Amino acid sequence: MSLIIDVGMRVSLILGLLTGLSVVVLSLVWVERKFLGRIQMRMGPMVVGPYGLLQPVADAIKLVAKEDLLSPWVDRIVYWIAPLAVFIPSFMIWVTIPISRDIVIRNMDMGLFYIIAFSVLSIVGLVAAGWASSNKYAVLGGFRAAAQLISYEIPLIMAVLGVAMLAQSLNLQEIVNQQDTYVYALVQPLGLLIFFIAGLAEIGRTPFDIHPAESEVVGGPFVEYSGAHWSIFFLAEYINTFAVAALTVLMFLGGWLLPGLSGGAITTVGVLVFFAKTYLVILIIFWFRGTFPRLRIDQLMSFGWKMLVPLSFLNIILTGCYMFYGWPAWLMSIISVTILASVFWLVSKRMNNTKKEYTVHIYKPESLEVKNAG
Amino acid sequence: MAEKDKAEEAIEPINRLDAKSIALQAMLPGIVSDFKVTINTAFDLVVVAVEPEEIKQICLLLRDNDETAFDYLLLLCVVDYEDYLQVVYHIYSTSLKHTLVVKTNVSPEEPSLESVTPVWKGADWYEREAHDLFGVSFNAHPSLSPLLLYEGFEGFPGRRNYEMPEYKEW
Amino acid sequence: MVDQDINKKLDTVQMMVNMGPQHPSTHGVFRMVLAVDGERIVDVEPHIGYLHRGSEKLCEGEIYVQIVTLFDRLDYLSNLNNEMVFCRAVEKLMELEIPERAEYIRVILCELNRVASHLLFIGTFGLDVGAMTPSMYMFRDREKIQSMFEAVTGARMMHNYIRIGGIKNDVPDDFIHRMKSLIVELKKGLEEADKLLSFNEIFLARTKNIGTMSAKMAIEYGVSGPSLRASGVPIDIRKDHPYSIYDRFDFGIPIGEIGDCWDRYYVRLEEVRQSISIMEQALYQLPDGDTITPTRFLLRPPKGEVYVRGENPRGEIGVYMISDGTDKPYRVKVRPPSFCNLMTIKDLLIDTYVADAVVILGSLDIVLGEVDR
Amino acid sequence: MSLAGIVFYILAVISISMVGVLVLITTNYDLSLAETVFYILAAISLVGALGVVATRNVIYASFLLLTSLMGVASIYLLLLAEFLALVQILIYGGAVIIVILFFIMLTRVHEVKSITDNSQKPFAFITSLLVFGLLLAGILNSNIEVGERSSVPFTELGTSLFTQWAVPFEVASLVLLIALIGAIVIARPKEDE
Repeated sequence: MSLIIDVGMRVSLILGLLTGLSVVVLSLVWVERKFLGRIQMRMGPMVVGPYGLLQPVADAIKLVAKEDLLSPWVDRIVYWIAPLAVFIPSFMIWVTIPISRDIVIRNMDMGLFYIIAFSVLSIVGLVAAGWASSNKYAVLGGFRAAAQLISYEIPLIMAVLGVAMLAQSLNLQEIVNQQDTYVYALVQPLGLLIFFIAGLAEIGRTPFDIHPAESEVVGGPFVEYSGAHWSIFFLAEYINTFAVAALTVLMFLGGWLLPGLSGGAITTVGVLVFFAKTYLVILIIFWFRGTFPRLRIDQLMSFGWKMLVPLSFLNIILTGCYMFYGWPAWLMSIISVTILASVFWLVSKRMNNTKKEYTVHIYKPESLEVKNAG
Repeated sequence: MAEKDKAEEAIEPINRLDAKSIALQAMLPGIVSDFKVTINTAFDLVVVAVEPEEIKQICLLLRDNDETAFDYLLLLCVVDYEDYLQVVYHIYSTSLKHTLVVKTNVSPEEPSLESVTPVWKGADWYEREAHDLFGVSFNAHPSLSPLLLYEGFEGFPGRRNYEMPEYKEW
Repeated sequence: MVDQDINKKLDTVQMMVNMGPQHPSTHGVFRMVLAVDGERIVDVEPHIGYLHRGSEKLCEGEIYVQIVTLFDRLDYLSNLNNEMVFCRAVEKLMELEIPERAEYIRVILCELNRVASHLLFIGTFGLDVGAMTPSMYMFRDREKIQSMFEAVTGARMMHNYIRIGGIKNDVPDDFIHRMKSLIVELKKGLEEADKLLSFNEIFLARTKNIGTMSAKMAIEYGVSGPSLRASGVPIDIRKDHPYSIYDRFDFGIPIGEIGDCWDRYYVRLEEVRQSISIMEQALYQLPDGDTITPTRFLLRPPKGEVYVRGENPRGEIGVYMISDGTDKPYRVKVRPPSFCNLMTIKDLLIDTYVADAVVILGSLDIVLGEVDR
Repeated sequence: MSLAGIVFYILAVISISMVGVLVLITTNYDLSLAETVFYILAAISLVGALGVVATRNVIYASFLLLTSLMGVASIYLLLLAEFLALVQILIYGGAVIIVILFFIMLTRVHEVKSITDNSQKPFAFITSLLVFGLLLAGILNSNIEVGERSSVPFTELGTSLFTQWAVPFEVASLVLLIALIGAIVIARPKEDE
């Protein structure tokens, strides 16, 4: 009897998490559309509800109620499983992400490792979706997704490793508690940058939205999906975005901690602090989307392998030295910032065989000058 | 018949040449002396009428000669004069900035002509278009597959005697 | 035997990708069949003709006044330039004198049309590269131009405003005032686009040295307009063979050095600046007077043939018109700039990436209505 | 209202709950339940493994392989070997399967006729039987003690890996490095090409 109650409790926990994440995704959709609208000097959604607040709900209802279009050549089984294979991992990592002190479904000692292991799984779903759609664009998109996600997994793990070394733990609770005196963003700006860039590439958002690139492969793996199937992909994408932002906050920006906040208030007010920080990071992601063009796949790969991977190794070595020799924290941050600056300088120099100079000139024939003079 | 008379009169020369064209008109006979050509004018442009067999050699000559240097094909077009099809080449020199019209007549039954794609690559699609709409076949063209019309289209809709099919309104 | 078979067949597969006619980045109903090896393009087969309406043939059945509307519909982004080149062809054949004021208004509106077309190019090029904001900015500015057109011609597109012998009607009273404030806004909007896109590192990486067209290749293919000038060939009909009153204005020709996508983009951006300068000068010089030389409704130009060239936003448009003395032309043939520019796509695309294909096609700035006619 | 959409949503929720419960259930549970779960997982892994060899579609085979590997990972999880389970998911579930899929999709494998019959068939049969017998004998002869499941702390694992097993660890990484370099050497284009 107790078994049934227990399983029931856990199922309801999972369902609660699902509901909560759905609400978050709806809010994210609204925030993104409004924010992009503001960037682009327009209003964004305004019709459904006050300030278009109910627009995402209307969209969700539309998506579910939509007819499911199915091309006759698709491989039915793989086609149906693929969205789930993308969605379940992205959902499952939330089991261990805390939103405040002790507010977490299950506090795992290997939380970070768990998150990384599960997030890799969604690649299989993308490749499967691309293959099952029996569409050339989808196949191209699937390849792109696989290549991109596998490459960026390495710097991502390495950046996480730096934090784990600092905190001497893979437990997210523990990592946040360790940032009591100073947040890790100050100690490891390099790690923060690597994690953020690799995270953006992992979730495939601008400037790394190469696998669903609308103007090239018309939505990539999702090109044949519609209605409910597509909305599952959509949910997964936004949950992943939220997860990357949340992880950035937890690992580098002090999670729910705020100077001056202490005692029992941490747990309750911490939730607000956490969400505020996370949404700020998400706004940065949306801001990128509003301003950046898209990279090309080979540029993305060379950036990943030639820049981020060596940098992340360097970061780990630095962290190791810092831990071993017991350097003061400020020295570490200075070194980190120096490396960052020199890398920026190097990159801009390297990029500038695509010179930042005007190759366009104004040509004025001589005869005209004479004519105007006379 | 009445229409045909009109058409033939249509190429009656009107002379509004500018300085560059006058110079070109004076220079041309010396350059194309090896070929059977008639030099004429049409409004403000010099017109060279040539034999269809010689079109490619003349075009090559006009392109490679330093005094003419016609390296730019403006327009290749076919005009249907019922009795004959006239292929018109408007060519231009990007360095000397003068324009010339080259014309040649082919028979409407089996119009066939040497392709000028080796001379100007830009003739490619123009020739395919002419093949589509007027049925002029260009020898030695890389591929004369239909460009504007669909595969298996019957007839040559550019010609004046093409009967338009009856379309039903829907 | 078996081993051989396996060795032979385990190479990577070449995949045929059919891009278009329904694809967001082919700028209309254009279709390319790409043979790709992974992401690299091995072969291209372009297909056009999905929008073929036989405009040239239609012209043979219409009277001269009606043909202006057909020319409107060739290139739906530069209607006024199209109208102008046809009207000039008829006027040249009839040797018609155009009133000063009409010429000035024509030039102002044509340049405004060029600006609108180039703004649209910048926006959609941004979309091709993956940036969505420039298109919004550019559409905002283009919208102002469209409402200006509406005020002057009565229509946002397909104006039928430039008539044989002049223009349909005089401009509204506050035209100069409105134009001046519009020009100020356009300048501001253009600087925004320049700041947002031109020197973005990613944008540079995506467009620099991509789709390089040498001057020799451009001339061989008969490429014209900004795409030709980006390759470093300073040919502009407005300058080399000035028509209308273009010889009265002081403006430069932007030319590129390399002929890559970035040059083609920036030449257009620079051309907007030059067009704005032409408009400013024309507004300053705008005389009073008649706007149209009255002609008969059923025009009968003398027998003869005429070839007229004009500088469209997309390149050099030419009209070859043969008149047989009746009220309908015997033959009208258009030299479509996009048609020639698009011809180069095969040479440009081979050995690039799929992502580049979209950028290169976008940088050529084609309008399929004009390619297919 | 589209029925398929709603059905799909319900399906999604159910499967998520299943996986979620599986992850949550592994802590602090008595063996009786764990045993039931174990049999289910073992069945999944076995069916997946059988499917890999049974199916003719290579893509299906790779997905079934993934199922089987995930089943094994879940069993690890059940045995409180969290680290092993996660490594299994990360390496096999992510990297290996993706590489296999890449291979299959990029090459013309599906166009080559699968060779089901050749002269080595009897040998293969005998060898597989031998291996099976060996494994069976090993299992039957071994005296596995069913003790309390206990999770090894993560730090302890790390310490033992870098002290007690340092040499094997380094050898393994060396082998991997050699494989990596070898792959690059094979894959890079030849000079004369």
